[in-house]
Amino acid sequence: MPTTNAVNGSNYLTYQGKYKGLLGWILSTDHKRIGLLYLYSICVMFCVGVLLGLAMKFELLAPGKTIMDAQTYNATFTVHGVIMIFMVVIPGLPAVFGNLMMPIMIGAEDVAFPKLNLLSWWLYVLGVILVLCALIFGEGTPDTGWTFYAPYSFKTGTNLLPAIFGAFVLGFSSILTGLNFLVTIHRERCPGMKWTKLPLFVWTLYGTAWIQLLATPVVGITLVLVALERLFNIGVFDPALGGDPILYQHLFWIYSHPAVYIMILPAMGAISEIIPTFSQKHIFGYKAIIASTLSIAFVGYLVWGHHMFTAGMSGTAQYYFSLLTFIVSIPSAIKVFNWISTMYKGSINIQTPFYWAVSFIFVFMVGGLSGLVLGALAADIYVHDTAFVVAHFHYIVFGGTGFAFFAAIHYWFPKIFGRMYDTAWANIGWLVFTIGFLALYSPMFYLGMMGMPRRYYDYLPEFHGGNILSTFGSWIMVTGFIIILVNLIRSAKKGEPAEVNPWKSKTLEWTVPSPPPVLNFETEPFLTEEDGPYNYE
Amino acid sequence: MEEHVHHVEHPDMYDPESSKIGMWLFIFTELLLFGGLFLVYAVYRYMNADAFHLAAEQLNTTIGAFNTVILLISSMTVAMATTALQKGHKKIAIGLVAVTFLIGVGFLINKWIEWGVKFDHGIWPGSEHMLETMSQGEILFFGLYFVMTGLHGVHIIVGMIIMGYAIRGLLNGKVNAERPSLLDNCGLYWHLVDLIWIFLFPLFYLIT
Amino acid sequence: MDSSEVTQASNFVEGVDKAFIVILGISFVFLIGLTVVMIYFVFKYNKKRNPKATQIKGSTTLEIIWTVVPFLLTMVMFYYGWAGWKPMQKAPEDAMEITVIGRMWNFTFEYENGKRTDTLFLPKDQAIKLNLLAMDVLHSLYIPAFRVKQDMVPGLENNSMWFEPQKEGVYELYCAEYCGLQHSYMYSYVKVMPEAAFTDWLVDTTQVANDVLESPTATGKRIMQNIGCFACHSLDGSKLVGPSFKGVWGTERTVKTGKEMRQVMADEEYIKSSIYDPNADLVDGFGKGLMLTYEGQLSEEDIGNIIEYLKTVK
Amino acid sequence: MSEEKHHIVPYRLYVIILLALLALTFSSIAITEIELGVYTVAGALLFAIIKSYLVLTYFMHLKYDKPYIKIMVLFVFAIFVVVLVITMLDYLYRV
Ligand code: HEA
Ligand code: HEA
Ligand code: HEC
Ligand code: CUA
Ligand SMILES: [Cu+2]
Repeated sequence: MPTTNAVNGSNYLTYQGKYKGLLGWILSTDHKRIGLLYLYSICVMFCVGVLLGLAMKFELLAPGKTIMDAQTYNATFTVHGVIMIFMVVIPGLPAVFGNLMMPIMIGAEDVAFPKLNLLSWWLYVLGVILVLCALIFGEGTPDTGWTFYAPYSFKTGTNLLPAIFGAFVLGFSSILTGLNFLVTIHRERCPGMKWTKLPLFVWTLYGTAWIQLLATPVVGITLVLVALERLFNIGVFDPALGGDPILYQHLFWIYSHPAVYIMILPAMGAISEIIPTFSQKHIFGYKAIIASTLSIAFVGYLVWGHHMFTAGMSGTAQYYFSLLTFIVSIPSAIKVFNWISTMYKGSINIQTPFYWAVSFIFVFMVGGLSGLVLGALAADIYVHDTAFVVAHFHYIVFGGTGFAFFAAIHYWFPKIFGRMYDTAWANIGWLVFTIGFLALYSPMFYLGMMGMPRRYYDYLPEFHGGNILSTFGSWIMVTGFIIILVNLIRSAKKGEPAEVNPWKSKTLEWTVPSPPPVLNFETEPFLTEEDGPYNYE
Repeated sequence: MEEHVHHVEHPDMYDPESSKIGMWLFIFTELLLFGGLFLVYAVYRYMNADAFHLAAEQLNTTIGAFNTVILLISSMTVAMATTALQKGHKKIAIGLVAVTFLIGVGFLINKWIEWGVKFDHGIWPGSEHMLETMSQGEILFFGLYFVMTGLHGVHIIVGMIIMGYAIRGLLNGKVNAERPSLLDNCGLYWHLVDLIWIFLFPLFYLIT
Repeated sequence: MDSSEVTQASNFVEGVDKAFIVILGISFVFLIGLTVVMIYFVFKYNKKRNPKATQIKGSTTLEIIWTVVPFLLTMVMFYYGWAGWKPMQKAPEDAMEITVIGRMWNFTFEYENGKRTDTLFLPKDQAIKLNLLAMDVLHSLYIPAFRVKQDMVPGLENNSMWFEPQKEGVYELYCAEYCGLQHSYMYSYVKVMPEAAFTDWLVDTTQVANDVLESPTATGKRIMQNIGCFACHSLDGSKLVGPSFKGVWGTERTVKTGKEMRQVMADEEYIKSSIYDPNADLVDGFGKGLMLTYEGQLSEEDIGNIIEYLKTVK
Repeated sequence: MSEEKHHIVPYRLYVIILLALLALTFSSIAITEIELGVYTVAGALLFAIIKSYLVLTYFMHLKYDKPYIKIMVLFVFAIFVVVLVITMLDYLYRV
């Protein structure tokens, strides 16, 4: 096992390939470089999304007009939703950490199709540019919400086509990443890396990749149909020509519900790596966690209708969708129980990633349990399309995926950059961020239960109190975010050189130098019978 | 800067199994892409059974059947090309792929004529003729007809482009009995196109 | 939700609130329990107190327990969700029917005797069935106090919802499905009155009689207010979704007919066709398909009054 | 990676499959000429399913591939059918 730190030697960050400088990055087929490209581009988009979120909260500080008019507000939440969903959390963990770490974790030197991998990133960039075009050119920023519901989506006079096309291209990028990962996991494992020895993060990527592959094309074709509807009036979703707007919602959610599991599964995988490492203990119920991953991926296909309980579906369909929704929550519960049991009798080393992991479990529980409220028919009729839903999905998308993202970046940071961050600042950032988070989204549960609809530019005075608290929360949280970001950026350049295995983990990525060399391993690794990702002493 | 000029070329990673699974996975996404459209078709057919019935009668079953037949033949020829390559008969393989390509051209010409006739009758997406004389169900039928056969046509074109690459590979020897993946995948893709047509044909032309 | 504020405003409140209480109750038990256990573990098995971990790989018994128990609990939740929702499905035969028309961005309520309002008036303790019609895009009728919500889908037949108001008072009514620019202003009120007072109100035609005596200008303005023209058209020259009415009358308008641009005089004929067939002549700079025909909703006479009013908007 | 030798499919088999496919095509045209009401759809689809089975197993070589690819293909078709059925739960039961 190499013990050297490679910050000053040759590694994937410094090597000189066919091209120099920036080109050496944007044309590199090295999975780690592509992972970093994703990290940077996603972070940029993420900051844009955050600014839009803050602007919305600012607008909602008081009833009536605060800083923007209604049209701008509608455009703002649309763009905020599109950016956050399609450009940040869907590619988030798989494209960033999947690319950076997965091949090393399975003992491969790269993904199965490195060129395709680069193409995926380029498509991502192309998709982003197309969506940005929709913002800047044409008759105004799209204002349909990220759901593009028909018939409004072909009635609105705003410049929707580039946004739709952009979302389509982003989907294609996501499909290709999924395809690449599936083949990699099937074919590139090193000798001895049996399916039952795969790290759980890799298993979740596997489940995610299947969803990406099988669900994304459905939304692709749906968006194409909306575009054709706008261009040629083919009538498929236009009630005036016999189309059924509810069918649009079916197709949209057939993708978008599984998509929420694209967002959360890799997050769960990252947490399943971090908890054993910092507990220095074998993960509790390895096979149960795998089974729950696969069943989330599968049952997740069958519950999309819970977004449509008030849409005018048949009662029979509502009944089944509600039932299945409850069933899909069981595997998530299993995971939570196993994580907590892993801590039992461990030897817990409390470090920044572990703080994030523990707070992840908490916010994920709140988000998930509020999902159960939404899954129940009577309760959803009442709170559907209110601030309650907004609270649910921020808790789980951003609380879940976002917290796991931060856990993961603090966990793998020393490996990725070969340097260590300042732990004290990282912990302060975490604390401020978490407090801000709770203050920002908890009031929305209350507002929703009082009946405040979502996507409301203006609200009645009775909702004022909750909104003020929520807006203050957003400011606290952004403070925390800035602390974290500054700390990480500074440390990536100037931090102390990191050890090869600072957390004493057992997975393969911690056996290679930090940062890893170009082809990852000097000699092809192999696993003996006793080796395993969680076999601690 | 000796250090940095480390050789980073990836070693030759040719793995036929990988590219085969890769192709299958891609086919799965294509199936679900069309799957979405079949779903739309199923729903609207259920809601407008009679109108679909009426509208389908306006399609020319003979042209449809002819296209089915030639597409099936082309599927066979491209499959045979694989056998030919495995047996080492490179020339036959090239010939068979070329025949497949030509059949693809034939299919498109047929489709073009068929669409042309529809256009002459004033039937195209959003046309006035349709809006004025047709019921909602018929409008939906033709909307779907144009979208689905159109998308299928796009896939034919993509398949032919891949065939072009396969022929080039065969000619310059990059595709050979040891490395047949490109030809195999080209075949797989073409069969997918065939598979979809197998369902489109009865759904649009036969159910009258 | 706060029970003191909106107690039993309709027959569904009890079922819905029970579902909430059951689910939230179970959820809080788990949330608090698991959080406490987790924090306890983090302290108890801290590296300092417990330098050496004990390796435990799992336990099949535990896995089964924590699969089966949450499963049963979720089935309980499902049951209460279902039980609260079931009665919403079918309106009783004797329900009083009211037609609700939703359009960008207001509601119109039409009673069985043809009376139209923009506020929903209801008798107490009488089953009400609302038939939902959407003219343009999706809307959703939401009355929080009654715990009901149903999307209004253009083109969807037999779309309705029902409930029985059980408490007098004035409640809010919102559009809950995003429908464009003024979505957040698409709200109104429900007024629940005693049976007798409602009947008086319903048959009261004095208001209508008064209208006839009113000047056409005032009538025109009232019609436009009730049917919601001002959601898109301003009176002060500012551009909303549609062009402002200020100074329209009697001026040259640049419109697009098909693909052709032409000039038309805003006379009676033009205004009428703008209302009955808005997309035939598109005013330059405005989108197609936003304004929809009011044929069948506004009579020739109504339009005459509107024109009289528009003449005064200078 | 272990070198698995590809199974070479004889030309003759392909011809037989093609003939079967053509026969199925013509019979599906023939049965739809007869008025069978709802069964027309079912019949035509049944023929299509048999045809696609032939294409998948022989033309696409599934017969000679490792079992996991077959499982994947089955799984994908199954998912699609399930999604279709669930969607129809809405439309079949609308009032
Ligand atoms: C990461 C994304 C993510 C995840 C993982 C989830 C997970 C879940 N979601 Fe959520 N959801 C969204 C993202 C997500 N959701 C988004 C973005 C929307 C809104 C979209 C829009 O309209 O714009 C939404 C909307 C949404 C709705 C529609 C609401 C409406 O519009 O009316 C519903 C309804 O059923 C729902 C339910 C659920 C359920 C039951 C889960 C379950 O999977 C949760 C499972 C987790 C737990 C149950 C917690 C952990 C377990 C325990 C603590 C043990 C105890 C448990 C038991 C006793 C069961 N979600
Ligand atoms: C990941 C998804 C995500 C994230 C992170 C956020 C972040 C924020 N959102 Fe959200 N939001 C959505 C997804 C998200 N949102 C969606 C899908 C909608 C629905 C749109 C629609 O209705 O169509 C919505 C709608 C929405 C509304 C409702 C609009 C309405 O209905 O009227 C509001 C209101 O204030 C709001 C506020 C905010 C704020 C203040 C922030 C933030 O600015 C808070 C500040 C955040 C930080 C300081 C850092 C967080 C860090 C991470 C998440 C980790 C980074 C991860 C990676 C790089 C992968 N958002
Ligand atoms: C959903 C928004 C909307 C509503 C509601 C609406 N309109 Fe319009 N209206 C428009 C738009 C957009 C245009 C410009 C495009 C066009 O001519 O169709 C327009 C154009 C007009 C014109 C032509 C104006 C000109 O400048 O030449 C008249 C007159 C008019 N509307 C009257 C009405 C009346 C009367 C009502 C109510 C009964 C009404 N509108 C309701 C959106 C609306
Ligand atoms: Cu109407 Cu929102
Ligand atoms: Cu969902």
